[in-house]
Amino acid sequence: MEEREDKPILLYGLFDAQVKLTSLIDQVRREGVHDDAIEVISPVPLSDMMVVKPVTIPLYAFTIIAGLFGIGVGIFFAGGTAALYPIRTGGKAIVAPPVVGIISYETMMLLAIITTFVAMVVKIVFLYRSGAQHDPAIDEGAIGISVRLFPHDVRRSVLRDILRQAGAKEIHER
Amino acid sequence: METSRTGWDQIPQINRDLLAPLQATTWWYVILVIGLGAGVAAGAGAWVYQIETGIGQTNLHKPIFWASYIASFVYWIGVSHSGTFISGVLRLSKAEWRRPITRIAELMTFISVLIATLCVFFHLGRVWRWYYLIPYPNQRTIWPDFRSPLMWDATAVFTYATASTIFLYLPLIPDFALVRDRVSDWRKPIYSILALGWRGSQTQWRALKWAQRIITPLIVMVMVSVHSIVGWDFGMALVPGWHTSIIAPYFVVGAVHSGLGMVVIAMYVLRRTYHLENYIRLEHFDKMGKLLVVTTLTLAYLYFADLLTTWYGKIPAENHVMYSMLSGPFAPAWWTMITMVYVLPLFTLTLPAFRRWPVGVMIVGMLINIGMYVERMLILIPPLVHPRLPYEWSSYFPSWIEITILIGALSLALLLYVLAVKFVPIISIWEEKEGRLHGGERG
Amino acid sequence: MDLKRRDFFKLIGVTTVGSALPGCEREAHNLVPYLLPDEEIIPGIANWYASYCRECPAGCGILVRVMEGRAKKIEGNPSHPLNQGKLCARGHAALQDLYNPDRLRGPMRREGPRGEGTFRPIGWEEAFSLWVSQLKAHQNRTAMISRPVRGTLAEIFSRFMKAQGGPLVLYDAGAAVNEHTANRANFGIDQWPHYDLANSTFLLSFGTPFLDDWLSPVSFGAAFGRMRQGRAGMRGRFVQIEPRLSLTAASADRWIPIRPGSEGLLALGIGQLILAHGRSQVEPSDRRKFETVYRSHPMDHIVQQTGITQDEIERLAEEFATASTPLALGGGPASSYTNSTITMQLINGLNVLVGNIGRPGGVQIYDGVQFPGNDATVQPASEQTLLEIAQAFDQGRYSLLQLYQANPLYSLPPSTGMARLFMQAPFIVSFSSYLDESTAMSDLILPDHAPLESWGDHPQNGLSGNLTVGLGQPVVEPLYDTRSVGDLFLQASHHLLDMRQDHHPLPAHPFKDRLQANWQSFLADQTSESGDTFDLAWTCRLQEGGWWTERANVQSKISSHAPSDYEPAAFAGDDKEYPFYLSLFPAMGVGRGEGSNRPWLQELPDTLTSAVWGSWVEINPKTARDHNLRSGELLRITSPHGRIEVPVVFFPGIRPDTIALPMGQGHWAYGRYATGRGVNPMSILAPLFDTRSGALATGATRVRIEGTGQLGKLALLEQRHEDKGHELITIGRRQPT
Amino acid sequence: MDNRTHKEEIQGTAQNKTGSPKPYKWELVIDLDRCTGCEACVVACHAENNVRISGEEEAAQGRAINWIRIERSWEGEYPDIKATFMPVLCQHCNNAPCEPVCPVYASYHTPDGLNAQVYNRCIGVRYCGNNCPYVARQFNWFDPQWDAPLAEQLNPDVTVRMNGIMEKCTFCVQRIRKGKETAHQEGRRVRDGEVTPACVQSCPSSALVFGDRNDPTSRVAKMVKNDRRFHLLEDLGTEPAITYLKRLT
Amino acid sequence: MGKERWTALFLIMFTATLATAAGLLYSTGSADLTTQDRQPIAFSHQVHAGELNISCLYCHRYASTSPTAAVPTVSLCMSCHRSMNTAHPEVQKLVRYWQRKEPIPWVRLQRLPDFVYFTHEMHVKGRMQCADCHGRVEQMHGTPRAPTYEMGWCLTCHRQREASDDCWTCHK
Repeated sequence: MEEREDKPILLYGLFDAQVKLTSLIDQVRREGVHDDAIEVISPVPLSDMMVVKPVTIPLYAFTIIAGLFGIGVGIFFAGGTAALYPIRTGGKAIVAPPVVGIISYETMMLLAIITTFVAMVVKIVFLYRSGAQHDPAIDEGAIGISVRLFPHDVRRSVLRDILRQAGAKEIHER
Repeated sequence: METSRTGWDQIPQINRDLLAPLQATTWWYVILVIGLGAGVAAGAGAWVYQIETGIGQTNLHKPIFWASYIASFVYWIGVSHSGTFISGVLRLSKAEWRRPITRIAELMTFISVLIATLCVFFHLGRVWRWYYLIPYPNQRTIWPDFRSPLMWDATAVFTYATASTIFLYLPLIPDFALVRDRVSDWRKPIYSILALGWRGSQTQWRALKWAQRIITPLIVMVMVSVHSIVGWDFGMALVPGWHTSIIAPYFVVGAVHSGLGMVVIAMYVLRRTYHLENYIRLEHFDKMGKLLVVTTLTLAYLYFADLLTTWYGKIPAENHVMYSMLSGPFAPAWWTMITMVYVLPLFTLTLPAFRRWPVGVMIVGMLINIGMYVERMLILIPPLVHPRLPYEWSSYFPSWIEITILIGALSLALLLYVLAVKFVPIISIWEEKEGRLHGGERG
Repeated sequence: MDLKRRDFFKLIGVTTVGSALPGCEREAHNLVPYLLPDEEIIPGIANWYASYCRECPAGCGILVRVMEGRAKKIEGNPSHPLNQGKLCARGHAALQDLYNPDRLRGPMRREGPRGEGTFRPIGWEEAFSLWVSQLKAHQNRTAMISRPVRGTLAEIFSRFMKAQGGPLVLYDAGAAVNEHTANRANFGIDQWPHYDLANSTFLLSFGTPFLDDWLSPVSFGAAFGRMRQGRAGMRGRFVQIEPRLSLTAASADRWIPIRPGSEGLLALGIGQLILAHGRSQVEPSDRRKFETVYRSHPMDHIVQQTGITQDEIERLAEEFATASTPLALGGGPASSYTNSTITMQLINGLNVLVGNIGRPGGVQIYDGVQFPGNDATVQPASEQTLLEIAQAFDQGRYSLLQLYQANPLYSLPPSTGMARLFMQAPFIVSFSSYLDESTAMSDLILPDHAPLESWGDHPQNGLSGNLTVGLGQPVVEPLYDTRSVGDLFLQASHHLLDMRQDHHPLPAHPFKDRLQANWQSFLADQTSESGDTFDLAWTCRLQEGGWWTERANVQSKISSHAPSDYEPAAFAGDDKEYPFYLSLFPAMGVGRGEGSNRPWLQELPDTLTSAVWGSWVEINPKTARDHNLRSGELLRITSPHGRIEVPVVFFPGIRPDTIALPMGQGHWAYGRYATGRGVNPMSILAPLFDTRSGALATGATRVRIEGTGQLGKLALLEQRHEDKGHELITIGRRQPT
Repeated sequence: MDNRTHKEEIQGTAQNKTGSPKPYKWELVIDLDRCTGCEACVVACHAENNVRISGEEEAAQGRAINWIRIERSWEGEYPDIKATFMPVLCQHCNNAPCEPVCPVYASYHTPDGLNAQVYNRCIGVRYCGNNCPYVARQFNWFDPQWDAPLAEQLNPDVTVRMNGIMEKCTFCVQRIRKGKETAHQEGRRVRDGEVTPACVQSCPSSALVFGDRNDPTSRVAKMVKNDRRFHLLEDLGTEPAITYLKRLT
Repeated sequence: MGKERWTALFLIMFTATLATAAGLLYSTGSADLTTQDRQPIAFSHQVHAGELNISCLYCHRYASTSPTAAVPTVSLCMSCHRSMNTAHPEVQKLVRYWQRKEPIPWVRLQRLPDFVYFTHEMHVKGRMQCADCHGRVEQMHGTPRAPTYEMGWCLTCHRQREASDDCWTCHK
């Protein structure tokens, strides 16, 4: 396959479950590869995730903002619409605080949950480009490690060796 | 600092076991689907007939304006609490044993919310005008009245339905990816869309975990609010027997009660059908049994508090309602309900041996559900047939149209579940793995 | 431009009938303009026409709301003294007479054997000539049975029948014949007096259903309201004496369940005590006559017969005699036995004894209005008279029977053999608007207009404190190809002129002209109208819906005769074999069957039982328990003359030895709403009549009962099964402000 | 013309130059000592308001529609037994329990103090029916039927209710509307007794009296002060617009 | 690449569907505009109200006194057309109706559902012009419905003029 200068390639190694992840990652780091270029792929969320520096994901921020917005929506529904066309029913106040409370509680939850979900989806869909490799073998109980480099990178062969020494069952690039 | 990864060799075995249902289709499965389909068709036919000719096809009459449809709505909403309770609350409390049954419960939640909503539509007098309930800008410049508990209900149920769908979907993503890589036929594209290009990279895992951690407490809060509001539909009314403040917590607990019962049934059936003895183990029935004892006691406590208040207060209107159940025309139904919902569960599930007998637990689950359905009917009918003006007292029993429609709804619920079993792994595969591999030191 | 307005009313009808339902916008897609501008009609604006109600003989004044040629609503005429703007259920339902789907659309002739009820529509020419030929053929052998008519129509009928040579019988099952006969005997009057309820302080009513259907329930209702709450600080007391707690009794302060048939004795006892205590107001000359009657039976006999304790009777006598303005009324059940006329006389006697004849709050008698067709010749007849007619047909003395809106075949018990008349009469002509039982037996049907489509007048003296003559005008164009019976008779008499040398002939003008002429001569005599030209006066009368006096002049001196001797009531059936009394009452709205083809009246719940659309039997819960009957169970009721099965209703307000049934159902003809619904209790009655007036004694048949075990078909609006919850209705009181 | 007068021009009801600034408050007084249970009101109501004819089967199911009904209750035991009547219709409560529970504003309170039902807005959730302690609300279980030509009688001022709709007594709002229009054109307030619902208009014993509570001279305003007065289920605090008068014996 | 295009397409269609649905929902319940102006006689308001400049109330004479404005009676039409413009084929149609003594089955265009109470009287007396609701008919050849007579439309005007916006003012 022809390689273009600008397009990074993935150096990918497939290991069995017993691979010493931490030491392996450290070796790779020592070669000066930045954490962002390293990705570990596993069938389950690994208990030792901290092997690669965690990219902080501020999902709760979305949640909180959406929640606040939801409260606004609730206030509009329960209070605003009633005030738009004031109609008296059962001697109750046109804008009844308890009702506003209940409705905005629900709308808050609704928007909070939806937004969190959407945010998560966006991440899942677009963040695997940080270097993950799609490999069905993983789900059979293997662990994959992929390193992102540029084709002309001199460390290419070095890293291959590191992976091989770590006991990679197979190694390939794309 | 290196954690040794034990038990990874089980992974292929787990995959094989839990993906089996999606691959093999037996002849009785087809028959079951056809049978349920027929049930659904019958119900649909009856509903169309009711819409064409008029809501009078039911046995409703003045002053019983609500009956079987609303009772079923309440009941299904109740069942839907299973999922959120088990996977939600147990997730929060990091109860490891939940892992094999969360999916079963969440699926149930998702489906029964749909059915519940359907029941409301059965009930509407002019169902073709249902969109008056939607708050949207329209040329009439008039909005729905949010002061009505029914609007609280609409909002809450919509929220709950959306949330529980999401809640079902979240842990499905990795499993969808798993399936995607193992099917080659027409299903592949569907799975690959649903899998959202899941690779299993740490970033993705982290995102998923995050989302779950945030959403789980939220959905538990929604769950509580939803059934409280369903309870308030009654509590807000002046009808003697409904107008009580305890009704909200009572409904919530009742919901969980019937929900758990339903989950037990599903657990047993799936276990038997797909030989999941290694996954849904006796300890699960044991744990569920214990939970059921807890809900039984709580429910009994609340119900007693309610009856006690009525009995001591001696307010005539409410007394007539209560005694019509204790000794009046509704006594048979009431005592059946008491036996099925309170007595039997207590006397069986408190025995450790019994809890480890799946069939028994399953049967108790069934009794509880039948009992709870009767209980929903008893919450509606006796108060409605005893209005404050005795001249208007009456009686009620559902008509064949009502019964057919409701059976149709039930078959639809089962059908959807049966189909779902073919489509999603009925046990959350990755969570199961996670549980086994890390010996559950992390939730 | 003689364009039948109804033609394009029909067209409009097309546009308005498919009445739009909200949600499904089914609506008129064409709008059709009037061809001619009709000054009376402005689209969308209601016209009100004054008329009088012809649903019962009382003749209340009504206003009819008409929009675009359709009668929409009937309301009481506020200026009419009888009903003062009020109207009863039956009055309202007159609209469903006008728009009844089962009304006859035009003249018809019988086809096939009589009684099969198959008819062929024919043209008016054929129908009319056929009728006239029959009249000619049966000259002097014609009899006519009609509902009680008054005024011009009555005049025409009576003169026509005089000329034709045959009796005119005005028959109405509800016409209180006994009361009438008694009044004639006591006061020598042929009209109703004015019973001044409003101003009486103590009303002693022997079963009089004046709030159900007696004479004029509306005017009595209004009077009752005033008697109870109309006078500041004065609330008249009211005691009702009858075996069954009727709707009227429900409004009473006290209900006394007396043994059926002994009402007269009670009156006698009370009179006896009044005389004994020297409280009677009659002159010494008359007193002897009274004493002979009222002392004829010893008190213990009375107590034993009536089943009422002596001190109860004494209390009643005390209250009655000491009240400032007492009033005694008799009717209903008290007037349904073989001795009822006598009972009524004894009750009238009570009024005489306390001297409240001609007094406010008492019985007031007026000089009658001098109006054509308002004389003694048009008084309602008894069932016995009908049977005499029937006999005459048997003997071949009569051969042509004319029916006008009377239905004797239904309202007389089969045991009287009334059916024979309809089987044997060579030719029967009916002018009714419905195919009721009697009309179904006729050979020729010449349907009359509905009352709301036709002219009429209604002189009425008594009942209210004024003399009234109601005037009715057509408020809508005739819907169908019917003809005013008045026109027909005038026309016919014209055709028959040749053979009527001996009588002054009736002119062949249309009925309306005849009526107008009568009014012209009538108004000419009235001082109130003097000075006005007739046209002006006529227009005013039309607008007001009739003529009436401010206040009638009460006959001060009335020769009131003492009642004749007492006789006990006779019953059919031996009391061992038939242990129960049978008490029949006209059903709410449906009445004695006239109203049973009006959906509104069928669906009008009987206030006491809440029953609709059917028949039931009222039975004391205790009796029911003794016979272990369930509520709603079919009860087999057997009399010496037949058997019926009716669903049971537990009725705490009835003597344990009496059962009560509503009349008015069990039609076998009379349209879709009436036919085959419920049972007609007449079918088990014995042919017993009042010994003096010849009125059918509906209460004189004894019965036995047995449960059948299966449930009957009965719709009750009150669906409560448990007998609980009475304490729920509490009357809260706030401090007077 | 300035807005104020124009407002009056069109509204013409309450803010009327001649009348008091108060809006109307329609109320009904029922004198139980006068009521004879003759049910003239029931038929009058059917005739005025196009109330459907339910028929025997419907009635047997408890579906007969009566906007006004006469409730009979027995007191005592034979022979000392009394039957008492209570005409029950929509009480047009000031704090109507049926109003706020309607999700679509089909049931609401008019400025005139009427408890209104907007038929075309109703979707038939029937919550209002449950929540009416007086069981005054009636439901159309099927489409109404009138055998031709009975439909000719239908009142054009009142719409016909289709199946699936809640209906009830309106105090004959169509008459009130007409009355207010006439009054407005003559620039005055509606006179006492000028507007009467069909039931009131027909009642032979004048047990029913209707009028504007806010007009101190009206009969109603006077009668509600009567010391025989009470409200139905008064302790519920629904503040009915119907006052009953009964002499306690 | 292709994948993105599909996504885009999907998004577009999705939004389109949403928009349509919203639009339909918004307008539900508004009076229908379907009825075509197919009258038995090609009557032209333009001629009568426009060129001849006859006042609306001359033909629709009850508008100021009754809830319904009413179409003129055939005799009213004839009162002019007995003599005027009798040669015109459409007028001859009218004459034929008159001779057959048949009312003219005009197709109804200005239609409100049965559950709406509307009275011309109050609006005309409320100093509104016919054109305010019916449009400038003197410029219309046939008589299309000027506005849709939907609830929002009525309410807007009522609010502008501070008329009552109580439901029972217009709903019966």
